[in-house]
Amino acid sequence: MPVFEGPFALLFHLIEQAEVDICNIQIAEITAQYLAYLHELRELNLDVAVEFLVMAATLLKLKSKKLLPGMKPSADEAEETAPLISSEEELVQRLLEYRYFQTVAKELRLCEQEQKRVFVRSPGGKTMLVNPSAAEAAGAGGLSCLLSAFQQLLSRHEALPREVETDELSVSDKMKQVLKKLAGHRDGLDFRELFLERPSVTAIIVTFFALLELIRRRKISVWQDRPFGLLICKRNAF
Amino acid sequence: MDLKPLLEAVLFVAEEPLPADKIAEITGAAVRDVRFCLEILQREYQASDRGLQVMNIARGYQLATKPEAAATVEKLSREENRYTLSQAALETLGIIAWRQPVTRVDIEVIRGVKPDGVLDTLLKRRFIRVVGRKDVPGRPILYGTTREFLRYFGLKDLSELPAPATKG
Amino acid sequence: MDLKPLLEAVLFVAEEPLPADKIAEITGAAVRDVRFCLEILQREYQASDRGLQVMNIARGYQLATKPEAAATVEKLSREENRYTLSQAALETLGIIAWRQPVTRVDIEVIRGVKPDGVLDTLLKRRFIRVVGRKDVPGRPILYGTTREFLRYFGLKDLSELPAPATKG
Repeated sequence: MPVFEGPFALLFHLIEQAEVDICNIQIAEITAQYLAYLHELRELNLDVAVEFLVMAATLLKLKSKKLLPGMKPSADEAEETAPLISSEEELVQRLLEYRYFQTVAKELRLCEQEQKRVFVRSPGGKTMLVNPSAAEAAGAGGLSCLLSAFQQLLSRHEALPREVETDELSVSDKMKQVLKKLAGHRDGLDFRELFLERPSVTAIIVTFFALLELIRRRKISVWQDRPFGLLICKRNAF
Repeated sequence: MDLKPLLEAVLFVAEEPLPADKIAEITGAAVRDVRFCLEILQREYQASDRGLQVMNIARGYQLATKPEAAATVEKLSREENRYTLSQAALETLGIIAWRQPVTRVDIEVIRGVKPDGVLDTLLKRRFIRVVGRKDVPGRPILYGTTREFLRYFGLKDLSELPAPATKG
Repeated sequence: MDLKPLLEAVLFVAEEPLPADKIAEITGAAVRDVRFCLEILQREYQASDRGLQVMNIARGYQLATKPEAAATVEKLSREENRYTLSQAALETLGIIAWRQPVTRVDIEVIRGVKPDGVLDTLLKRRFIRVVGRKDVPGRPILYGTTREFLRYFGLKDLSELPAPATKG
């Protein structure tokens, strides 16, 4: 059972299978095949996306319009939704446009592949540099405020009694953990929240390096709401 | 140091394509001289005994390896480079690039699918950006492509967009 | 592509100094040929109209900008915050570099402070590594410096470490 991203992709597949030109499609035939496919999906208990159903209704309407030429399409279309297809010519037009952008996508894929064969120096590769764009996003002195916050945290920690260091996480584990934690806070999270459970010095450093690495990889942004204010970490959700 | 070697060093250090005027600003040279030297540099690197090239992409200049070195250089680079865009993302990006500025609905009309998730991905990857709002009821957001889009696909500017074979 | 341009591309992309045998492995060429071509490349880049150089550091080769370009290149990377090592980290690193292999207690005796946090930092930054355990009761961990340490400070190997004035 092939999977189609949208109704146009499915229609296209059906037209290609029937080996007819887009301009000469038989609406009754294509509608029957289209509905048969949706029926099969239902039989397999697969979800049918609403776009497919809308297209099914449109096809049925176009078919009946052909039988009853006097019928007009309904004009009450909501502002933020795509207008419905109201004639066979329009359907053909849409299919042609869809095909056009399929070829555009192919061209872009070629460009992408060609570009994948060309390598530039990776940001921060040579010396451990922080991404300038990440630093910009972090606001003036984003990294330096991260550093000073970190040092404060460490000095506060030194005032506490030492703990036995157990099951330390690696930086990459910590990165995953931080990302997971930030995922639940779309507006950002106070930097100190990441160090709540009175961690060992190693854990603080691991978390800190995890943050630096995440900034470098543009996975998160760090900024201050005002000078000497709270340090906020936010996930960039790629 | 002369301007040409200086430009070579600057391009080496830059992390993204640098426009000529930005290079002029950094080096303190005239934009015209910068362009002239960059062209010489570009030609020198074209020689077959050189492994790098001065690319002219995203309205800037960038030093990069030649495609012929890909198979070898690949072994050194991180896996991220192998990540490619999904078909849906490419189609949506194609519509935005060729028809910009476009609204969400414009894209939906062409693709037959709501583009919400894909638009988010493209925005996050900085391939597209909000360029304004359309002057119709509801004032929907208009999207356009970015320099990062040009850079990713190795295009100099929008006029370089390849024309698809059939125009439908 | 010939070996020399290939080496140029490989050095360009590499994120750290590459030893000749590693380059040979990547390119599939003989180590002897790699060394030969690298030397030619190195000499070509020495020309005054080139802004880059092939450096021979940390037992490997690395492409880098020439010192004469530093002032200009700095302007470009001004925004690119460098991590700087803290005084404590530098002191600790110094002790490890000159006295390696050393234990935690060796460092504490010299600096008068427990080096735990600093050691962790240096380990994470890959400036130091565990080189073994000392054959005394408790078998404490022994630390030594890494290639990353050499690279960071631009040293070819440990013998290039300047002799400290006082050995105390």
